[in-house]
Amino acid sequence: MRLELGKIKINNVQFGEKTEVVKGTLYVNKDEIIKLVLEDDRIISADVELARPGESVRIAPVKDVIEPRVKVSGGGEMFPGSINKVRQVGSGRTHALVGAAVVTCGRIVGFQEGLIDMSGPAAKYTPFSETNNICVVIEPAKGIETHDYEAAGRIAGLKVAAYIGEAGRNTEPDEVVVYETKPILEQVNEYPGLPKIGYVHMLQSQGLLHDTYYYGVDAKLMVPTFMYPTEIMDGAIVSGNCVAPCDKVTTFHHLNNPVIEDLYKRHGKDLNFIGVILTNENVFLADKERSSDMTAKLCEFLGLDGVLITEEGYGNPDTDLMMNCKKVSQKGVKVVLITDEFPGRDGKSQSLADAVEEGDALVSCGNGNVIINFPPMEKVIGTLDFIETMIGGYEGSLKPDGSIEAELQIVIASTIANGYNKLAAKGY
Amino acid sequence: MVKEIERAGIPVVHMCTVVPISLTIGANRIVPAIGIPYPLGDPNLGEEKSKKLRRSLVEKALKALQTEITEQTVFE
Amino acid sequence: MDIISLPQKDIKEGTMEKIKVIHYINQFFAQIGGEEKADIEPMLKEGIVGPGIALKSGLGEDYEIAATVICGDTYFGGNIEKATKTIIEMIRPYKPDLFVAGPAFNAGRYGVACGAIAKAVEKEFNIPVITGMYKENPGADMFKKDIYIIETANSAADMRKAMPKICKLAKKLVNGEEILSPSEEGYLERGIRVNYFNEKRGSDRAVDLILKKVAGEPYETEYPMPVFDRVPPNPAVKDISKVKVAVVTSGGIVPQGNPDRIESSSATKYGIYDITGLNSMTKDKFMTVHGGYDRTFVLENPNLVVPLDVLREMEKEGEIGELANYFIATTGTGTSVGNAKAFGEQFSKKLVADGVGAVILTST
Amino acid sequence: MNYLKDGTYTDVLKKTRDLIHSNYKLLTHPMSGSLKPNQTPYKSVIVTEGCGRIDYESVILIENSMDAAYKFLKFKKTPLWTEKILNDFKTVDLSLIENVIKNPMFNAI
Repeated sequence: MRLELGKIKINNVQFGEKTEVVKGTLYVNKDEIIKLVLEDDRIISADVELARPGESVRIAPVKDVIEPRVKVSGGGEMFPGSINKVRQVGSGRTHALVGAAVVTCGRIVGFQEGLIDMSGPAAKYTPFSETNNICVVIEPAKGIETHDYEAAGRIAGLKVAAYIGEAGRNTEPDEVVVYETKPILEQVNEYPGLPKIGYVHMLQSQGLLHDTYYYGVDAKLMVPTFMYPTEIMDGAIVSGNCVAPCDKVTTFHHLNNPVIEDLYKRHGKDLNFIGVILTNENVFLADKERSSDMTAKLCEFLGLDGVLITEEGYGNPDTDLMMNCKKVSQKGVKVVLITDEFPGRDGKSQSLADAVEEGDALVSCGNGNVIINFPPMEKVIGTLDFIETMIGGYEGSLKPDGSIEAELQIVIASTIANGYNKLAAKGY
Repeated sequence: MVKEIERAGIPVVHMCTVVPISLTIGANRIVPAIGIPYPLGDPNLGEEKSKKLRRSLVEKALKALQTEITEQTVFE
Repeated sequence: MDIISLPQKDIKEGTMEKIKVIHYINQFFAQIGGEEKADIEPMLKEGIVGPGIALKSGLGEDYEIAATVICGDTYFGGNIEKATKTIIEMIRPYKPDLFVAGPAFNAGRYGVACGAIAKAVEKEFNIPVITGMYKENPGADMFKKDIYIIETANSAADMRKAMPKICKLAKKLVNGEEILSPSEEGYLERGIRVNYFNEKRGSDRAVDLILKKVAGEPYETEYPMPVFDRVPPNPAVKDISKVKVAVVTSGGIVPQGNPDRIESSSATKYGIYDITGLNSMTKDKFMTVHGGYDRTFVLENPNLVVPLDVLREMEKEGEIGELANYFIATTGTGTSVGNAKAFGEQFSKKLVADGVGAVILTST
Repeated sequence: MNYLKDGTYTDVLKKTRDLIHSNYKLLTHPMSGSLKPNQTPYKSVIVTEGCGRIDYESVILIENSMDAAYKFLKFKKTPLWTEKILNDFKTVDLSLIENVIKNPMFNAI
């Protein structure tokens, strides 16, 4: 499977008559976006606001972040099974508006989500302080059930991202990157001297606000399966998870999965990137046994020499992470784990809720319990009403002047456990 | 704790209910106990039988102490 | 006996502006004596004693070693609470700015004493404290999370190298300077997870790591899992009918009233309890404080955890040589038994000294 | 079905532990959900009776979970949430456990 990803660099976003890209500036038509969102009668009102890097803006509470993309050729449309027909994606050509992001905000439930600062000392913890953000603020219809509203918010974000992505269809990309993974026998033979490396991608799948979708399939209902790495770049995986802000894998992060990107960078040079095994993080222990058995079986079947494993979340997923680590290692396949840490406020407790001896090579994505200070911002997109009930916030977090003191875990994707960021923790 | 006793040169037998934990913490001679709320005996059997059971477990432990081993061994 | 020797003159006089240091050492380094003098009670001497010379020269002109506290290792180990209290009161009048203990190198009880007294001084006076020891000293594991412990070699021959490192870090602590990582400063990792920005993102580092691991090259994890180290098994007991057997338990069995106030989970201490003349663990004399399970059965019959009744029978029948006249108890859930390294080391010394030839360790 | 009306998150874990110690086996992870133990006041765990012996994996899981729960609660207690937020927490807890009960495999095990 071969995908050409055309990267159109966006360095500014403005409202305009027409949604288009002109010399690196993305113009968006506010009314059309609102109209699109309100097509869903589960949403009663919507607004669009813009936030650019360096501005004194705070966005909260954030549900999802999505990079606008468009499928130019190769079959299928973006986000198959979610907003478009189920059809195989990952081949042909896709254009991405790199540097732009759709941010859905508005409250889903009373405690979730997190925030983005576009400037100031907390901005460096989230990748979305560096993107030009089109923030879609939504309001649910009265009496609507939480499940329905979560779905409505998820779909709204994807639709807006696909709509804006269309602006890139006929724009000449600044850069075209080609990613290719061949069927296994060909792929193995292409670089016979290089170690065969795979990626085990654990999808959050515990229930409401803890879900992920693969071609529209709820990940908790699937068994581990093989995925060509390029499928994910066309939106085969969509996030329906908005519980723990810091280690949330947004849809943006699925489209731009860093493990896949970095394995491709060394593909054919230092390693032979064979592909991705998707698995889940269910609450039912029998599911965990089955999924980890199958993950290990697939690693063995593919003849891998080594795998990287990433997780999403803390606690329950740590058990899946360790089961995968142990069982894959027992197949003779070398394992490296990527995860974030929750060692308590003093940083002295165990970082993970589970541990196995085989977990002897781990990359840290930082300590989410560290307390940080957020100075007041001139503008707030969304509302700060829920700061103290957000994960990482606490009573007294929000000061009268609008400044905030909270744990790092309140910041969207600050300790994302797939290695997207440079933040790490070490022992002192 | 079990390792420190071993390290001090005293043969030690670990009588415990959760064998995998005992293996993890590095006990060498392990005798599985009955249950967490009653490791050495079973009160449900009545006092006499429970004590008999305890005696057989302790005998097993003493036997373990007198058995040469080269690696972690569970004496079932 | 008044063991608190108050300073003879106004301690301010002559020490104006200098940063006041208290140094703690044991009887050996104070050149009072070796093991035979290890039971001496705490005493305070004004000024420098023994390794204090190296400490003084390392700290420089701005510092003054106001007093040296000396205590025997055995005394400290056997009277931790009392010794700590006494020493705290001894040094209080000096209003110290810095407390240095040891270094203890590989001396186990000395290491534990250095750690315990440094931790207590920090808590009481809120001043920087520091010590030094060999990484396998049991005091290291016990206290490295609480205080800065400079890593030393395993013998006092390392004093010349160890003391400058202690002084360098001590000065940074006094001046409130940023403390760098363990490898940069030479202290034992305290297990505190601190954030920083790496040059490379996590996924990139993970690719480096897997390539090293697959190639069989050395690699280093960024987060070490809890240690699972191993000790080889001891040779079997030749004839148990000639051997003294002792019972140790993590099941939290203590005399009624829990005299040592052993905690109900992940205890930080242990108790040694006499069973001379007893034929059974009766419920009127013993109880369990373990918070980790349903205690109903064991409260009714503590023999379920400490099998005294059958062991006494077997002693009488000659099946075992002798039963030790005490058992040792602490509290731990399965996993935290593994962490009880420090006091395991302490009581194992006693077991050896008392001629115990085999141990039955019971856990729930 | 055991409902600890005035119980806390840790009470549920303790009760679960006691059941495991009397030979029950965990069917769902005690820390299901990404909500930390000091955030949600609601917790459902499914256990099953009778494998006739202690289930080791359940013991280890519950111990690790209790350690982790105490770690979080040591630093910050669960806030006293408003009715609205309590409802949201209930919904999420229900959703986590509902998905298990709906699973066709669930009744087979």
